[in-house]
Amino acid sequence: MGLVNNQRAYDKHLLWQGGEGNIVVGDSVVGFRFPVRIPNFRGNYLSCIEEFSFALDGQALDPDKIELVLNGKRFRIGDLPQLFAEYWYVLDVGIIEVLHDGGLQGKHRIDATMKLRYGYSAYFGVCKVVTSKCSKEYEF
Amino acid sequence: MGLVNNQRAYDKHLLWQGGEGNIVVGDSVVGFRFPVRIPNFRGNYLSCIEEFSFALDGQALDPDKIELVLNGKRFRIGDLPQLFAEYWYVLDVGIIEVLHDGGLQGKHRIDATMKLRYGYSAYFGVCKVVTSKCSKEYEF
Amino acid sequence: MRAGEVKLGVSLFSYSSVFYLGEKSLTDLLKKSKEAGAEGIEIVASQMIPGYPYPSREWLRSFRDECEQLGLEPFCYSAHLDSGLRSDRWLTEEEKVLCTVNDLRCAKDMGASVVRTQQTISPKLMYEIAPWAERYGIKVGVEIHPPHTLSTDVWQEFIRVFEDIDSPYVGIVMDLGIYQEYPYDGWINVYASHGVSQATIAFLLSALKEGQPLAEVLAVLEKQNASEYAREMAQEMFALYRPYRPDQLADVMKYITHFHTKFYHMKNGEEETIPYRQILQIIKETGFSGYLISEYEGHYVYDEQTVSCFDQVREHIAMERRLLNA
Amino acid sequence: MRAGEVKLGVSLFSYSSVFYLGEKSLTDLLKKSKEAGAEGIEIVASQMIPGYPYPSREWLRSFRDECEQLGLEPFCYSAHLDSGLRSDRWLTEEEKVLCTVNDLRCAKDMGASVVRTQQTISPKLMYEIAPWAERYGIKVGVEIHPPHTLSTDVWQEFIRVFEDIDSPYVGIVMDLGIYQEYPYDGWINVYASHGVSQATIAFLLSALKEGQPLAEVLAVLEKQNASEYAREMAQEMFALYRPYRPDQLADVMKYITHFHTKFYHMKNGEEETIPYRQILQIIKETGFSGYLISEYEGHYVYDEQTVSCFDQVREHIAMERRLLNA
Ligand SMILES: [Mn+2]
Ligand SMILES: [Mn+2]
Repeated sequence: MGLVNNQRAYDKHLLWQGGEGNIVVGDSVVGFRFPVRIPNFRGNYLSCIEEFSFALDGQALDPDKIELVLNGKRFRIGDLPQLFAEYWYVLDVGIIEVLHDGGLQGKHRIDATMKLRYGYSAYFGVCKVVTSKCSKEYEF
Repeated sequence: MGLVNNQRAYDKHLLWQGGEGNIVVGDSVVGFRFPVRIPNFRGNYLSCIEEFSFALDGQALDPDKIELVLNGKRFRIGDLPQLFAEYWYVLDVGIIEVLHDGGLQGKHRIDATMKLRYGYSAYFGVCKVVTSKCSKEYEF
Repeated sequence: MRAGEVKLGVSLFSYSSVFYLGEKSLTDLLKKSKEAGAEGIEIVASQMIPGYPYPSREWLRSFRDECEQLGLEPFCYSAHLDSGLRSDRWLTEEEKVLCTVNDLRCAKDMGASVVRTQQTISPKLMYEIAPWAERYGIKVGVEIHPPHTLSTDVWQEFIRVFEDIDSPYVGIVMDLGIYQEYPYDGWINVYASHGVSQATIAFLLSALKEGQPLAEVLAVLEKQNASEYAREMAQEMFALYRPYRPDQLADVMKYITHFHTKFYHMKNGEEETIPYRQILQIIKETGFSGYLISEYEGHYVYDEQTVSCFDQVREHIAMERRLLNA
Repeated sequence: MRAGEVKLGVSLFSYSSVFYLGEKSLTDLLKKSKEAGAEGIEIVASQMIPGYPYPSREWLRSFRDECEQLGLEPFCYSAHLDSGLRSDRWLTEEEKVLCTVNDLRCAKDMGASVVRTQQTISPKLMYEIAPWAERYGIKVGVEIHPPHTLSTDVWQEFIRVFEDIDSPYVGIVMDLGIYQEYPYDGWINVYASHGVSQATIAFLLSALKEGQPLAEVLAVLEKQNASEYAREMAQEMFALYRPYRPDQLADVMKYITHFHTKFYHMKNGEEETIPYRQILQIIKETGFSGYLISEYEGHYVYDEQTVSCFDQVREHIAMERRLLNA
């Protein structure tokens, strides 16, 4: 199937709803979080995620300040390509946690990009890599 | 504490008891299995296992024929050094599965060696790596 | 199964969108499959089975029991062979064997008769896979899928290997998508929504029908300064669709573990882009016995509210039954 | 806690062998701790907490509740800072911060007052850790442990940093092992069992006591053609043990989050290898308030049947109480 199909069906779900909010520690707000889904009909190995990047109100977020919470573990975005033994089940909602002093208040726009390699889709020697993009306004 | 202490306390448990036997598929016996423990007071990341090798009746076993079954997953021995997000809880019993046509009958001796890096024990810039050895006769 | 007996089933992949959105549970999907007239099911493990690639024996057995209680055969454990799953290298041949043995183990626990695997496994590895399939008593079928056809080099090689191995335990999962002649409305409309004009669409469809070479078509688009979407549409269209040639279908029938009867849109009880009538005629004439597994893929572009996947599958199974009994 | 109030607790690590062998559950160990006279406990997370390094909140809260129901304070979440956990590189400073924040989060769910961390965290990172500790309202204590002493370069650096930060939320976990003067019988016996002669052992002990340099000692062993075990014994002995110098103990007392009152063998109610009497005198004189956490480590060499870890901890707490009240 063409990439436009996957984009039409799944890209809009990359940024999911439910669980978005601030990360509060004692009296401090140290960051914010929001939910993500894998934008494809099936689950996948985290090592197939070639890029997973975010922007807040148009400003790119530093990957070193971002963790993906999934499978009861926490993963640094930069480590994803190495995690070939970690599978993201398609119904599981991941949580992105961003360290961001003071957190967020009110409405903010998040942009997300995921480049996902289809490890089985190598019909002529190269794996298909599909780029999914999604934008969403969350109320924090 | 000196290495001799760890050796005295834990090496003998590297080869554990319970669950040893043949791997049977339909009418074929395709291999054998035996249980292993992590030979230390604490659990560890699989990436800290620098070597995990076995011999059957004195003959070294081919690592490509061996899988470690743990955490509900299966790991190739050669992949262990890369598995920094996989933790072996100290009470969990791992199962070593060896592809070995016909399996084993009667008593056989297994020798095991694990080189385990202590990721926190780098008092003067180098991690301590402790070699544990264990031998056991199993009835298959 | 009697010689020449054809059974009808469904791949739960047909219900991808409602599953993804949490609108239906796996149990719901099994019940819907039964209601649609399916006798058996195929499940895409990487999609629907928790704990994949190492689902628990308990889960698999309970799924098997649930199928059987509903009067459904848990026919096929559909595996992905993700040879590119690692970012640093391809899986080795040894790793592919381990993957497949693991899939066979899961299929066994699920009570399945077939493991669907993929061409990424490589033809020569079938020599190592066949004895494993035989030990497990479960067939391993390599799915042929667009953009490949039976004429693609790797498939000529697979067929030679299957002839050579001559075992009922390895074969082909025949996805009828390889015989698709035309794109379907929903797919065309996605490109239209990205600004590809009706004139361009008409030009592409006619060029496809007339067998015009892709290079010429792209040259025309170039001259028209067509958009990136128009060029992608042309490339995808010419890679995936082509005038029907029955190819070697009758010749390879003996290697086919089962069919994926692919479809994108049932209109008034008919599927219009794949020559179902001709293909089912060959199936009947060759005396094939086994499953036709309905594989609905329109869920990528049709909204469930407009085109229900459950209705689509029901209509498709009814069409197959009608054509088989004709 | 009142100024100058010293509480007695136990590290569950003391019960390593019975835990490892599955002879006692964590609940058993808590009950035994209470019976031994402990008011609070420390737990080594990487050892005893399922799901480590990411134990579930449910597990941690239920553990906290269990401690409290038994009248025990869940005082310290003992973290390992495994800076060498990856095979390709050391953890980065950023990763160490993430690890420690994760430990603080777990400690919070467990109701702990202190996170024990390790010197692998590096002194200058304490500037980043301190605000996190403060936000969580939980102290982060870096354990000083043999073969280091307060005079080791990295510890001189830690002390400078703690002076500079001047926060009650970062400090030192003082393991009394750094003041150990002699090896204990069990340890000596392991080497004896590996063939190190009584004469060699006597020579090493006397050389240690007299402060003879290790190089000279090794030269003597060389001349005697001593075994590899004898040489290892000498090296370990001179790395770990030394005649008692109170060092800067009183000076750093204000940075100490708590003590690991390390011991290997209680004989007739006394510990003979660490100068407990002198050290507890300093603790009293400086008005330290906080926990002495008994840390029994003899389980490496004594069989539980011969020397019970539960008896050992009970005797040790009794000794501490006696010395504190003297
Ligand atoms: Mn298919
Ligand atoms: Mn300690």
